[in-house]
Amino acid sequence: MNAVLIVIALVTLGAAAVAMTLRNLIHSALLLIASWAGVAAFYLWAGAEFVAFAEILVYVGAVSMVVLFAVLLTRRSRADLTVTPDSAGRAISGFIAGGAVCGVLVGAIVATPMGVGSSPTPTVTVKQIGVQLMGTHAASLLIVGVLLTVALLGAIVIASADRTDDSEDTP
Amino acid sequence: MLGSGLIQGLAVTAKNLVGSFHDPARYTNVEYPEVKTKLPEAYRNFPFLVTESASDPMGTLRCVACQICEKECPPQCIYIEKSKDKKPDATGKMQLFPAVFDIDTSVCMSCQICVEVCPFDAIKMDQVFEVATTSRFEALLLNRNQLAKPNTYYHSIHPTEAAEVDGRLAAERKAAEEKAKAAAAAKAAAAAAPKSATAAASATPPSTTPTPKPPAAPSAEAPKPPTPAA
Amino acid sequence: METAEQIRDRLLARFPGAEISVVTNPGAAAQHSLLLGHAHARAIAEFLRDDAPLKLDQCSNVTGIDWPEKKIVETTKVTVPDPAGGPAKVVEQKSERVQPGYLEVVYHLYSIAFRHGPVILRLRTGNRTDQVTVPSLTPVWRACEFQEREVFDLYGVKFEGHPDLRRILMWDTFKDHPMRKDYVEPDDYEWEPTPHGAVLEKAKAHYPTPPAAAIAPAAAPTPATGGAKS
Amino acid sequence: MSISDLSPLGAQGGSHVRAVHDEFHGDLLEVSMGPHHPSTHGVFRMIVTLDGETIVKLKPVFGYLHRNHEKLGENTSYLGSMPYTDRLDYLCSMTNNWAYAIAVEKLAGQPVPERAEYVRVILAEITRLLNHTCLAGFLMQDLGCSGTPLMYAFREREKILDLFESLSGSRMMCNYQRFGGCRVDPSADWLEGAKQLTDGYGQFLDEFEALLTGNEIIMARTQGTGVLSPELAVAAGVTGPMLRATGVNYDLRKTDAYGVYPRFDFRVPLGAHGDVYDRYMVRVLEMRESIKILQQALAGIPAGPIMDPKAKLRGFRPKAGEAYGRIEGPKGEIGFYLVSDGSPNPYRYRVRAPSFINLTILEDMCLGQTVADAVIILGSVDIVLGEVDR
Amino acid sequence: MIAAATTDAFLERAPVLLRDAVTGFLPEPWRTLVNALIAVGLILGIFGTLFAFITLAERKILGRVQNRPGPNRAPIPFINKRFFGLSQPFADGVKSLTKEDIVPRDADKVLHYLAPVALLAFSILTFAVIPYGRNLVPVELDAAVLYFFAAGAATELAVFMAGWASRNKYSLLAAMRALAQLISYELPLLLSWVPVVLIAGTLSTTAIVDAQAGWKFGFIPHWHVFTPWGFAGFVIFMVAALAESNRSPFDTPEAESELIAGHLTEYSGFKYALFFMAEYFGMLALSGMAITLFLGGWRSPLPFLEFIPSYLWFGGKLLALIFGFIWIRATFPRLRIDQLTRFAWKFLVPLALINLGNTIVWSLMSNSSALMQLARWPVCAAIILVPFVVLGRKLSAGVAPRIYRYA
Amino acid sequence: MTALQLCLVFSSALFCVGLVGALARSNTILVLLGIELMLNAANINFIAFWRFSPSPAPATGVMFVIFSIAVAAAEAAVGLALVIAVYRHQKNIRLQEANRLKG
Repeated sequence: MNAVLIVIALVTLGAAAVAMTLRNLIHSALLLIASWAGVAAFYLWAGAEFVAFAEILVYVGAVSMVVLFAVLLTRRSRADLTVTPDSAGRAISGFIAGGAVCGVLVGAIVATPMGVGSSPTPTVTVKQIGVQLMGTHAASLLIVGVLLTVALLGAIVIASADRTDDSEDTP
Repeated sequence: MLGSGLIQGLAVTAKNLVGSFHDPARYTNVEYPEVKTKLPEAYRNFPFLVTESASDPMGTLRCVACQICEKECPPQCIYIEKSKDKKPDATGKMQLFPAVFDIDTSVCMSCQICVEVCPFDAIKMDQVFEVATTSRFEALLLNRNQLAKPNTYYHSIHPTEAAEVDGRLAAERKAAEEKAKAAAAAKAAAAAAPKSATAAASATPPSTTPTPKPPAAPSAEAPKPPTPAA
Repeated sequence: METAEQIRDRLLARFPGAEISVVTNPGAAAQHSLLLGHAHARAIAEFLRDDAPLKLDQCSNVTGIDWPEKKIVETTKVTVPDPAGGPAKVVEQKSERVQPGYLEVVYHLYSIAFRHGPVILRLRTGNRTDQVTVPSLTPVWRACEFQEREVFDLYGVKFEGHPDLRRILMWDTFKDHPMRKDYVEPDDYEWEPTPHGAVLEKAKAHYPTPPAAAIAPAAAPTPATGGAKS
Repeated sequence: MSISDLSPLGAQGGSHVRAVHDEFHGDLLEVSMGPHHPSTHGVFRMIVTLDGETIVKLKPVFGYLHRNHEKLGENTSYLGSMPYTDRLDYLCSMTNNWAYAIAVEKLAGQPVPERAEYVRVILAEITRLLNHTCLAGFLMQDLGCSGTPLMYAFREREKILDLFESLSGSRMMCNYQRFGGCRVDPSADWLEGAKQLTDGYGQFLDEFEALLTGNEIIMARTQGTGVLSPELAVAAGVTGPMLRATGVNYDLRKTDAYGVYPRFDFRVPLGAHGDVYDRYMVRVLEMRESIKILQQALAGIPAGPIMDPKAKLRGFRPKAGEAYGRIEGPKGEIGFYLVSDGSPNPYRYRVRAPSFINLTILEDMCLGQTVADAVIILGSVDIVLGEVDR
Repeated sequence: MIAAATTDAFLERAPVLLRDAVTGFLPEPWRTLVNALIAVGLILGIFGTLFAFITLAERKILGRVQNRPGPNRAPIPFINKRFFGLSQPFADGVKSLTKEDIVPRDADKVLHYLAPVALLAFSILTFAVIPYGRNLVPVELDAAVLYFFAAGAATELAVFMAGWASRNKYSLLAAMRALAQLISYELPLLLSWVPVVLIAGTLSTTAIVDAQAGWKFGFIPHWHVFTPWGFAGFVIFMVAALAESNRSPFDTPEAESELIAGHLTEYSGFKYALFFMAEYFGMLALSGMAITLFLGGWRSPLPFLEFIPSYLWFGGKLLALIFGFIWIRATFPRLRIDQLTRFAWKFLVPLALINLGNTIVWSLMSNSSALMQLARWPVCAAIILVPFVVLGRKLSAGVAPRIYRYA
Repeated sequence: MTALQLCLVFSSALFCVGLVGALARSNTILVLLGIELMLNAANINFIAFWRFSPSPAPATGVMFVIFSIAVAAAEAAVGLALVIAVYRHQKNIRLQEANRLKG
């Protein structure tokens, strides 16, 4: 059981780590998609079927597309896809900060005794999720809905803001 | 309403889908190597040289190596070398003949102009079309042995036209023979009355070589009347 | 429609000092043309396009003609006084005159508005070597754009004022102008057996060892000047 | 606004030419469409500069099929050029032949017997049917129909080619017209076959139009695409259905009244928008008019000789002079300009190829449109590379 | 479960019985594993064969529509009989296997290799949750429909990878088009089946099929397609499915006349065959899902036809839908990419949203009196038809047949 | 180490990968992706705690993740729209250069 988890974790982390260091943006984006898929696999492992599929649908299906679009739209030539190497100082400070946070978190996790609950995988049916969404979390659902709408409208406005001439929409 | 045109189009394709199984007007395909359509009589592809007899093709070529077709051929795919000597043709008359007659069929565009300009009906259009060869150069360069095909073959591919040509040639030959006969008779008459008719005898040419037509230079007029296909 | 002479007279009235002359066409078509000098050519063209009774809004055809220099042998009769004092003799004297060559651009104009035409304009270059410029009529009729490029490409006439004067049919690195009468084709033929000696000779000259090349065409050296466009 | 203002070469630049800023140059994508491209109709090449999918620049490149047809014509006899004209626009050899014959007849003052004129009209109109049907098929192929309209067009074309073959001996390279008449006299059977074809063609067109004309996708793709203004069309020498689609009433069959066309009753369809749809529709309607002409010509064809008895083939030497003869070919005005110096070969032999000149305004029509439109605009121009490159 | 399960038990249960006969003796964890492997193998085998013959059928039908015979010459090996070219797919397979695999020099080699594999893998994944017959569903998932579309969503990613990795300008354009098309059509595709979930109250495919059991008046099946909202949803689903599987008239990414072959331009040999396979698998999977959601799944249309086993019904419906795909391909030209996205955003998405509301109206009215039961038909039909006409008018504004004048 | 702890270590490692990416890279898109990774790491925590909680029945963790995914999607959309807007202004998307408030 834990072995599966470790494999999933390693694949996900590896994909994410490589993605963050690659110079080719498209490769980065595709590897990140792999790591999102790994996260979805973790959800499946944990028994959260619905969330896993939602993760794939949203991240692999939609967010990745938007990312790739952004990558392709914000380059001036083919060479632009390979990012110029970042300054060493920036990278080192980033690593120091990340490493410190990681150390603190892992230390805290290992140090904290945690009572483990149910060992059989809990199940949650779609019906339960639906009932909960419409019942206890109805207000949150509404707010998220409004948030999404506003965000999408905002995205459209931002992305098309300064094109006032006769040029075409983004393809 | 949006989509009505699309549905109309779908109906047309459905009609054709069904129709292709029973309607010969729609399904007009012929599965070529197994089934062949009948070639129309007018069909032309690549010239050949007409010979009078199948047994002795080189001896009975109608071609007299006048080289008109060589000059007129638009892509210049014909190459002729005249013979040094003369030999009798089918009617027994002494004629030049082509020592070399090559047609480069990789260049020939089957335009039929050589046939039209030939005053001797010696070159005609063939109906071959399966002429693929394995060699790009040599096999497509046909020499006179390959080009010579008998008149009977000509009759088999263009019957109407061949009959007309034969009729015309026969008439010409007959006219020439009659002319020769008349000339001979005149000669005999002149011989019979040698003294009194010297003037008359000298008026007729001493030797009458019965040519069907003078070997025309490119500038000669009187084109061959067009031959109707049917 | 007005005749060429009438148009010339009207143009001369409108553009005093312009060189305009009528070139008569002796053939059966009798399509006479107007020869224009360079100075007023574009103004005249614009006038012809916008002129109310003519309105030649369509330039149908633009083409070049190459007139290489030719020797004209003229025989003149000269009366030579007899040195001996006798009556003057008429002697035929032959004089050779070289008519300088030139390139000519011909424009066929029609009117779509009034459905008449053609009015034919001609422009001539000074010679065939260094004075090969004529004014471009592309700004007047857009139709001339590609056709003038073609004349430039094939004849080497430079059009002054053409917006995009590049080769159009030949590749950019091509040197000569193939439609000129004195154009000599390069001997970059691919060697292949052909009944035509001239071609064969050229090919042989180009390829040192033709027979081997003929057997294995792939081994033939690639032509030096021919080949695909870059 | 004058004509020169409308053209990109005029003082103000084109009506919808957008400046290509250099600092944005990296945003542009230069695509070389052709010479090996499924929809350039042969070895034609367009160097297209794209901003996203929008065309900001388009440069046509020719010459891949250039064989110096005109030089060949100057080195062959007048008769010898006739089969070469077949190969200009290999869909319309009959009209090419006719245009060449008319130019030579003008040059030599050669009369043509009446029956031959009728036969010429019949063949020219059948050629028009053939060309327009195939064009519609190819255009739809460019639009992405998986071959269906093209195959229907070819099915009908096959019937026409059979007719051509039984008359002239060849399906495409007919080499049929001669100076002063036609090579072969069509038999009564052949005329009957042509009549059957003519009578059945309307029905085929109905079905063809049911498949295409009302199709919403085709209308959406073609209406408003590749708009050509009548002023620019006239200035650029555009002829044929492309010119008439812009609304300019100019049909040489009416204006030049060559042959026996004045004897027939037919109309000239005109477009109003000058877009791809108009070009398609004008051609379809022209086919319907052609059917009318064919019915009249086949009913009224007189008996008589097919060749002028005084006409010469071999050793034909027209007097010195020049002539420009033109007819309304299916693709536009096809003209031949001949200069004779009295020798057996023309001194100058020039082909005014309609599809070459119609391409002059290709860029003007494509600017501001998308790649997908460029393909159908090119398709609607109706080019044949044998004629463009000569 | 209804009566048919017992009346025609043998044929109906034959696949399961057969499987149990083979694997029955195995101990439990192994038995499940082997069963799963058998299911995978069967799906790959059956759909692989189906793919092969659908390519042939497509070419044959296209041929017949175009009044020509289609491929008919490939002989059966060794016996040298043609059988209407029935062995054409195998000849094609051998050809694509033996063809040289060309990778452009500047291509992104890894992605170029990965793209066809990923595409095929994702499209095969979607087969897992489709109920092929009574008790014949490879994986019983609670959120099966969601799984299906999650797996399917990744296919366009592979198309993008292919287009981008080829280092070809046409391919790149195709990649951009593929992205735009996916983003546009994902939404109507997802929205079109939400009404089904709403009515059936479940995301499980088997439960959705069960919800469509029974007949009204004894002969009108309770399929969702036979309701106003269901019909509209089905049409929207199929249109979006056409776009998702890159089929004509929405085949802009591989638009042959514009982009040569789009993302496939630089692929040859077996990789090309994989793409081809994936396209057909995607088409089959989407058709299978359409059958499950709207056409009653494996259920027979009429009660007296129930003796035919359920999997045959499923197969029949599948072939009918595939025929529809081919028929449409044979008839329609391609849309332009901007028209395509406009069609999605301005027509399909609003219509799908309205259809969602329509479904709510339908379900609210179903609980009321008999009069309401009757009234909901015209009401719901009107709710979807009126926007269809209005939106269609707006979408096709300025596009109409024209009248021409003559000179 | 218990499974829960493993999950949490996994989550914190993923979080730090995202953090390092967001801090060390100068490409705006990569920074955004790093943030997305951090959000995902948080989601892993929710699911892990739900999975190993003594009473997983209420499915609150799942609810949280669903909302979180929705928010992340919105964030991605807006963020990438911003990237495109920035690109329009300065013709590249290097973070250091996006330091002017007015384009």
